[in-house]
Amino acid sequence: MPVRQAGIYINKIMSHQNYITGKHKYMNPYMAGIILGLVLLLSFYLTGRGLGASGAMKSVVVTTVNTASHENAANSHFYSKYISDGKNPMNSWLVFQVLGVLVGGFLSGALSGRLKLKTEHAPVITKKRRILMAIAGGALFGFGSQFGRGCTSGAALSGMATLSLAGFVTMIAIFGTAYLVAYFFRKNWI
Amino acid sequence: MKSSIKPLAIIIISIFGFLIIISHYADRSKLKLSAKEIQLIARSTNYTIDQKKLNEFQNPVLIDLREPKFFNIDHQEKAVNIPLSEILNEEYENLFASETPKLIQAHDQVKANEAWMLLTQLGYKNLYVVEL
Amino acid sequence: MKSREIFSVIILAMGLIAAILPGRKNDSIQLNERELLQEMLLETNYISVDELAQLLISGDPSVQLIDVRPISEFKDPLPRAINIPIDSIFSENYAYMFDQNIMKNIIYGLDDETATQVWMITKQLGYANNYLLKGGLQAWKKDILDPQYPKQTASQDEFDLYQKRMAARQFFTGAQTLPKATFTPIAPIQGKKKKKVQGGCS
Amino acid sequence: MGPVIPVYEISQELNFLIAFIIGIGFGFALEQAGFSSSRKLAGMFYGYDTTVLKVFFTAAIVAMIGLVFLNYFEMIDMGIVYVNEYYINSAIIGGVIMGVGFIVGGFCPGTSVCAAAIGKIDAMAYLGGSLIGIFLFGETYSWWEKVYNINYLGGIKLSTALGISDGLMVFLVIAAAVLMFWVGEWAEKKFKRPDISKEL
Repeated sequence: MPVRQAGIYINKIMSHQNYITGKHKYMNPYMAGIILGLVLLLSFYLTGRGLGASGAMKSVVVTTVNTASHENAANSHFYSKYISDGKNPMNSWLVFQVLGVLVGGFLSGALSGRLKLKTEHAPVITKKRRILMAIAGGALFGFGSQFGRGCTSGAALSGMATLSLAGFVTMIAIFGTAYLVAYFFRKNWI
Repeated sequence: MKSSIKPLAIIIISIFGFLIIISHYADRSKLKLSAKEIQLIARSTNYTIDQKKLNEFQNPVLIDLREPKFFNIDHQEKAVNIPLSEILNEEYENLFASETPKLIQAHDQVKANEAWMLLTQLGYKNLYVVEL
Repeated sequence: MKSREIFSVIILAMGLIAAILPGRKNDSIQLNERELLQEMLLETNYISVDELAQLLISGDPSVQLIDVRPISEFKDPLPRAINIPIDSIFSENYAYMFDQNIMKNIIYGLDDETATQVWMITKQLGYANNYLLKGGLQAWKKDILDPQYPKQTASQDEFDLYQKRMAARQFFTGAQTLPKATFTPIAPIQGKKKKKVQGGCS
Repeated sequence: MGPVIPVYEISQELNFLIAFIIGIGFGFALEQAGFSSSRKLAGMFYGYDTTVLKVFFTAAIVAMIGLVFLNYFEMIDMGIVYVNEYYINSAIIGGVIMGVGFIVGGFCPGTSVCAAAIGKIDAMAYLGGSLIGIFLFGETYSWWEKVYNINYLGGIKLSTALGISDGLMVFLVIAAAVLMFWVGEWAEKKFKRPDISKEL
């Protein structure tokens, strides 16, 4: 398979090469947290809003639905909010911000030698199972993020920074539930 | 990894510090009262006084806000000329901050009332507007 | 000490400072005192009764007259004026009327005092499109509805002005003889709040 | 006075450029922290790796303190800053669903974008999955519309709800976070999994 060969080739040139230190250790979490906090603060200072991610994915979905069937989208109470008066949902702040996340993540990965095509999973489960679980988890999270008006970055992190009640509630709901059900999914991870 | 993080952190912090310093000096407002507070004060005080009642004040300072050319043609006795465009100048700060009653007069009522609002928001007391 | 302990002490100290700092009231004042003074000196922020008469006769639809007298004193308003008493300018129902960029608000009261207060407040909050009618309703009644014939010694300009005022008087008093029931203040248009930030993941 | 863009009415294009640059910073910080690895993220729920807790709370605290100080020095108008709107039911239900999604999928949307950028195939699958999830929500929106919109409390702050000042609230959150950091480091020792930590 050519895709597979390309993947192996990319892995060969990119992996185990840190252009700075030669190691691929992660940053000290507190230091990374401070940087993330400063980025968040800068975002508040410049734009008056926090960071987000799921909003950009919603823009992608709305655009797709709108292209496939404009009538359907315009009639739906959910989609019509984002396409009223000829607005382009892709022309939103979060879409550009998420494009930046892609670039930033890639830069960081390249600098620390972590660019590698791989699937991460516990040794007891298969790759296929992991991918299926990822899709299922993504679908649940995507659904939940629309229900809760934001994901961990948009609602919990940015919300907590502005001390908003919604932010704290969402954060507790996400992490609390995850702790409660963690036991049933332990095979996936450990 | 540490070596690359330090410069990064320094860059981020200095950019942020720069922004903060810029905005800090750019528009620091000296207005002491919020919009709601000034609304309350303006509603509750009766600061407009009649020409005839000027004598009731002890040692008042009469402040004329007109431009000097009008002031020079004709002005009331003992009036001080502070053109409206110069009321924020430092040289008048002591005058406004003093306890003596200050009576404001201008070409029209609008300007006198506005000057009263502005000076009150800067925290000055004992200001009155003379009715023409 | 371990790095976590140092870090904990630092953030706790910062938090303590934050807790001790007196909270600043959010008054949203946008202009500082010098900018406010600039606005006060700008003649285009004011409108005379003669200019207002012109505007109303030309039927400019973007003009919104706002009467700031208390409700109890609200009678015989200017044509199409709506009443927003000064005591309720911050209430939910009215605040957005001042902070919008569609209509040209002309603020007036019986005399200059109240209208000036409202105008100054809207200016320092950074709202655009608010103008002040000089002289208020008193000047309107005196100059437009009951113009004085100029003295014989007056200049040509004053006679022209008188002509114009008489024409305006015809226009407005003629309109006022219509039955009172036809007078309905126009419904407030929901202005776009330009400064509200969208956020979260929406 | 900040926030700069809404106050000075900066053009759309520059706004998007700033969004892009902030996004780069966001992605860089996430990746450096190790949020691009699902097993590292999931580690938080089994105690062997509490990076998520540390990064998440440190970031929130830094931004919180920063906002309090900016507000104090009159550099930011907190009246303009967006405070998330609180719909009691939708926040809790959405949070619970997201919690399950988190432990099943091992990512959250932001981290999955970041992980996909460095070539994690599971993150790409997760991204596809979340698009499906959002599509499903959009298609079934009429079923949830009522629950989605009831019990609206507006953009309310926790400090307002408790009746204390913002500064004191920040201090309490920091105290709680310091306690959690301590628990986190303790858990990392107790539930040590050198085999996993070495792999990451």
